[in-house]
Amino acid sequence: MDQNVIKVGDFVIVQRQGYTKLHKLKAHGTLSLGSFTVELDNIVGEKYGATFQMKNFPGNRKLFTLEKVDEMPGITSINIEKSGLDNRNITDDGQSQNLTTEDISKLKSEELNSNSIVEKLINNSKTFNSKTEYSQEKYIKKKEKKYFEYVQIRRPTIRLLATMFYRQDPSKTLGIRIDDLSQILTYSNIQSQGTHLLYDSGTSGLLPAALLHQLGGGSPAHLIHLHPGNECQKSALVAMNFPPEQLNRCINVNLYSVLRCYYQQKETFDDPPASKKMKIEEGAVPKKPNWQMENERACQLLNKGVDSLIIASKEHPNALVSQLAQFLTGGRNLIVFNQSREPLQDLYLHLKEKLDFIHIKIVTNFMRNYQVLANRTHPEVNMTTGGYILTAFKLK
Amino acid sequence: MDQNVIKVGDFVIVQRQGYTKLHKLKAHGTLSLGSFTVELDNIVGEKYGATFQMKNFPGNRKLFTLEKVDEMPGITSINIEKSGLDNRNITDDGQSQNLTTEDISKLKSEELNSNSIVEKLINNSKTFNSKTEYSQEKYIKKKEKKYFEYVQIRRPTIRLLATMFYRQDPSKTLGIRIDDLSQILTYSNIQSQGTHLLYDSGTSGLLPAALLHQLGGGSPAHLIHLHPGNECQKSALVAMNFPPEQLNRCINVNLYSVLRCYYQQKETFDDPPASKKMKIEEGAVPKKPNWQMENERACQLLNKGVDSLIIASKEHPNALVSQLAQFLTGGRNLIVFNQSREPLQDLYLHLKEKLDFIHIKIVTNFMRNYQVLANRTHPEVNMTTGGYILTAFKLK
Amino acid sequence: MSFDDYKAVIDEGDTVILYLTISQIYSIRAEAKTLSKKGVEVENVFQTPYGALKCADLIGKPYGSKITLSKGWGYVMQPTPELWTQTLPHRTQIIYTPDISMIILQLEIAPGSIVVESGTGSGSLSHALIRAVKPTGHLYTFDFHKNRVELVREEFAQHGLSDYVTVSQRDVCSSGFGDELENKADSVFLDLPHPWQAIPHTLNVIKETGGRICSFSPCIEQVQKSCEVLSKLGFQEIQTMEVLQTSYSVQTRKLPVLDLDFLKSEKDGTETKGKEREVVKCVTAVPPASMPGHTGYLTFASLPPVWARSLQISLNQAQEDNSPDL
Amino acid sequence: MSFDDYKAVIDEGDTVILYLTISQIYSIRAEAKTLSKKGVEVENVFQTPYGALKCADLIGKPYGSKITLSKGWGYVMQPTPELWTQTLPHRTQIIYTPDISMIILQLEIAPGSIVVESGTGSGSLSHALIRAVKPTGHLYTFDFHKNRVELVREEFAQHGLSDYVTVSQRDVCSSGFGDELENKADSVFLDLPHPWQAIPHTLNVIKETGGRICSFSPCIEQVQKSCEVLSKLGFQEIQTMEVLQTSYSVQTRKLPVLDLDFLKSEKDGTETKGKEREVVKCVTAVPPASMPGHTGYLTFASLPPVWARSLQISLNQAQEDNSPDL
Repeated sequence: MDQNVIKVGDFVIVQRQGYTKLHKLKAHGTLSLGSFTVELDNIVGEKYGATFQMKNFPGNRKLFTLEKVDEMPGITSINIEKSGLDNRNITDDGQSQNLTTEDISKLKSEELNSNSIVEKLINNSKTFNSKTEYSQEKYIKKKEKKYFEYVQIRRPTIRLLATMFYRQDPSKTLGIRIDDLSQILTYSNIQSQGTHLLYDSGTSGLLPAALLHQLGGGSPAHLIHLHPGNECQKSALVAMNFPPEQLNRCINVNLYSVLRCYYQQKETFDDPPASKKMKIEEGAVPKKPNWQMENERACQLLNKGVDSLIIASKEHPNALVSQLAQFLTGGRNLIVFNQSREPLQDLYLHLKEKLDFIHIKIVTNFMRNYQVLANRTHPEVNMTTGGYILTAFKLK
Repeated sequence: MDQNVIKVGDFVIVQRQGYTKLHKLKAHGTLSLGSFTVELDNIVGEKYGATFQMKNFPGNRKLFTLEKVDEMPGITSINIEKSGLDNRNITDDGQSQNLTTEDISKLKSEELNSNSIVEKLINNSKTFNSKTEYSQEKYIKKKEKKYFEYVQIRRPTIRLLATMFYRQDPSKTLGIRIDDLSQILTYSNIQSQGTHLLYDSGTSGLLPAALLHQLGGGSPAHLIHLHPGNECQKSALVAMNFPPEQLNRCINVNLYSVLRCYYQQKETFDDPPASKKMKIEEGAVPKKPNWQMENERACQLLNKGVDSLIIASKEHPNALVSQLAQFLTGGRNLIVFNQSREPLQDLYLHLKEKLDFIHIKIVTNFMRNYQVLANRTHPEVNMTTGGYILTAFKLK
Repeated sequence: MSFDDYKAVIDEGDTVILYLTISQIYSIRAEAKTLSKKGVEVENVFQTPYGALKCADLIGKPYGSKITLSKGWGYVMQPTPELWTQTLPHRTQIIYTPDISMIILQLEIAPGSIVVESGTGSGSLSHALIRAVKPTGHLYTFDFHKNRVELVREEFAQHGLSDYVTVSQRDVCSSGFGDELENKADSVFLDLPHPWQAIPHTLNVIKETGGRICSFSPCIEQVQKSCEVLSKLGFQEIQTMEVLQTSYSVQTRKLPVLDLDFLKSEKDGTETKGKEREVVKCVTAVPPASMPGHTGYLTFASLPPVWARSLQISLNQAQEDNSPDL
Repeated sequence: MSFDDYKAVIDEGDTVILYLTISQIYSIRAEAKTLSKKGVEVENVFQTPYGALKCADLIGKPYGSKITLSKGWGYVMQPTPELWTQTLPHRTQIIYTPDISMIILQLEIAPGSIVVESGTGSGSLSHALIRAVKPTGHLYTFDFHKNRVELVREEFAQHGLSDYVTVSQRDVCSSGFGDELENKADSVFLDLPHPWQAIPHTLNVIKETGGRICSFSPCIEQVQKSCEVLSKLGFQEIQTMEVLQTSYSVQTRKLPVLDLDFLKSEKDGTETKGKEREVVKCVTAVPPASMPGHTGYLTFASLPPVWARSLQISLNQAQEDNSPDL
């Protein structure tokens, strides 16, 4: 089946101007997009990357439907006729717009055209003409965004998910920004081989998804994904639409549970691969619960040693590193992310004392986007802050 | 006397390309500038801003003299004929230059012309042609700098001193970079009025000089400059060639000494101005030592309250602020600089607990210079790090 | 009248800064009456999130003291150029304190300096320039817009700064800075859409003994054109820079410390999350979620004294000829 | 042969990273013999500041183990693209790990990806690209310079990576990327003096289902021209960014604590510095005195699938028409 075709059951990213939303496509499902409720039926069977126009649903003012567009009408710009001098007399008392919510809703339902709606809003605003030119431009941009009528359907990627999660709320990914994520991946030396160990106490599945993406499809590599709760966070893991073979090589286990399993059954993990052993046992004893099977699978791999240890935790990293570093093969890298520098400073001093790690560094990034337009090129006026990454090399 | 004329006794800045050096001009003095010893007699009586060429002193190969230039000869660029592929085979064993130190010294003494010397160096280099183009350009720049034959004489300013000190060694100014300095000045709200209190444990006089500069000449304002040692650092203070009236309004006193004086003689400072009182006493008792006079002068002012408190210390700031904040008038600002963030975090929490300061902030800066050239505009490839400034507003 | 010298007590007519929290700072006037939007004289009451404040009540209060509001309290501060920058009515994009600080230091401004500014905009920089030059220096500030000029002139009067500043309406790009300022200025500041059109005129206003210039531009193309003109006209020490300030608040965070060692010995499979309640305190400086990523590029340059200008032009040209192509 | 898969022990012919201190890291080859500058086979000895190392002695040593030198010791590491970037022979300005990391994530490269790179330069980025695409993907890398192509091809062979990469000599600006690559690539990376000349050719190599492109340029003028071309050709999500990494070392500093309270009571004027010996320990992260202020601008863009390209071109043009003049 053509993977470029949008299917029911896919996770899709709906993009409207700079705004993106992750959505699992159901048959006859709707999606709320800003102030709109949108029916998605028409996108099924179309191709990823296509653009759709929101159109009012006949007979239902509240509902919008999507129609595929193949060309754009000419867009005309809105002229500002008069501007005010300063913002001294502008008080936003909510009374400045003559159009009622009902009027606006009617406008939207007649024909959703951001340009014409914004023009009507301006014409009915008591304060627009006394705003400064600067505020007027801001107002137009904001309103155009609100009533923008085109959406695009995209297939989720790590890049899009990382960007979207961070924009929505950096705490969704423990503060991991896209540059942080990119460097965690390179410093861990992850590739389509080996076993990789991750402790993640809440990146919405972004970190395991990104690592699994680097392991690739059909490879012999594994990711052991330790989490602190009953269930791991997996939004990004499922959003990536990984094939089952690949998804299955990400072993999600509870930190306590797997460590207990490891310490209690240590001697058994040197035996032949678990799969064989399990099969023999299957007939004799009642089938083990799934979590226990996963724990044992993880322990088999841990016992052989892992090729990277990656930690992104809410908890203080020292105890975690002390416990998990035993599984890291000598000659491989430890990567610890934190939104604050101080816990990593503690870890730095801890590792220096213990002497079994070298090449210890803490890094952070300054990242800035640019507006590049003829005669108007400058860095974007807003900037975010990233986190800190400690990297260290384990000795044999 | 025209203050644009260079005089014996002036502090001058000698600039050669990007390099600057502070020098006190003596009659018949010399200055070492890179590998050159330069006689400065010829600059006396010329004007600041003039450019001079280094010329060999007849009869003394080691000595150079300065000749005023009014026009520049055409400068030709050096052509690179052949470049190597990588730096793999380049080992700097000190054997790559066929010219001996003696040869080069002779070249310099014949006619100091950076272009012609660099060309000769290249022609006699065994490795130049196998360097990469990138390394060759670096080599030429470095050598041109070394043999550059023009210097300019500048009058010291706060800007030039701050830049020069930081470039020579940031620890000379406790790590205060030019942006830090500029913000210390604005946040302290310093101007040609009031009394200002500074504790400085080693900025080479830069901070008191910058503050005194903002107080201006002929103003009623005072600066009390507390220092921890027997003598205060005053390189920048003297370099600024302040008129005596202005320099005299900077009262340099030892921290311990002035505090002891304050506590012991507290009751006397509410009396009429010290100057009057002193005059009366002069006849009766032996004249007090100068440091004691300065202490009393400072205490008189401290007793009335100061309009800003500025601290740039090697010591932990908490004890200093606890002690000195008593002199800061309510409604005025506290400014504390430190190269590290952590001591200021301690102070932040300390001030929050005590409740007599509000509007507490810690700031730091990202500062970057740009190369702006046709088709080659980009930020400079090297960047420094600045320090941290805590600001707080004292309540009544 | 509260911008000149340090004051102890609020007088009638003073502009006063009302501090509620670090992000709620307002400028108000200590006057009993004010004009309503319709031009009628009404009682001057300032509405805060913590209740109304009768501005007349401020008169006589010491600066730095606490003010009780019906639902909370605030503090009154004497305005400084920095506080004014935070609270002034925006008529344009304004210049903020980190850039202002650098401009004043780089332009080497001190009491007695004669400074020329264009455009005046909302007067954010002007207040800091006046503080630096007064009482013996002077600021000459120009704006293209008549109304801005009038508003800012009125503000300077209200702030007690009129003696130190002259505000004029003028398009300096086409008309220059006027004959009265010929060879008068120690330094010139430009915040204009096309600074390269004004730069040639600055040659006439800067003192014969030389001076400094600064151009503030948001876009790199403006910088490129300005630097080219500066170099051709013989300015030296041409330097473009950017200053971005981050402001931190300090917090004590509690990080859980996981106890995992017990798993080695304990045999029964009780609650997995039972043992993680130990915490470690961690003092950290927290940056804002979003911070300024750009204000503008600052380009500085020196105009040499007249006796060194021609030499500088030839030097600049030689350097340009010498620079290799990309 | 040590760049593919994780290894336990050093084999003959492996490239090995020798770690002495955080700033003294070298790449050497575990071979008994090497060729001298004159082409004669000699014993392969590496000189370190802590004594000489016979490279043959490394064979059979486990990676991550300690190596004794005559005047100290070092550690041997299996090379990663990051370590190689730190130690490779520079033939050009190279791309460093922070930019490399962003390039790989933004270009959405994973095992199986077909990636096109031009120019190869010193091969710093190439090694990271190969790690990301192998074993099922492939890197096609182009350089204008014949000798660079030969050297980097030899390096890939020595590193055991030849199966995953094809190196070709080609001026992609004038000749494009060749017919064999038509509609083959998932992503394209450009590090060229005139990237805007190569961008039109990338339309031919990117898959019909769309792909990503990155251009790395040190100068803003290169970015301006590239973005203009990208927009005209219908690329979307055009984004230019900069990543600067700071690397900290952690230190415990001792700050003196001044005792000044005793001055209130003590009456005699003994030594002023007597009481200041108390210290407080302060753990702090120290940045380097000087750090990278610029490497290059990264410009990324998406080429939409063929079925959406024409729409995108009309959209970009409309946006341009719509943007107000400065």
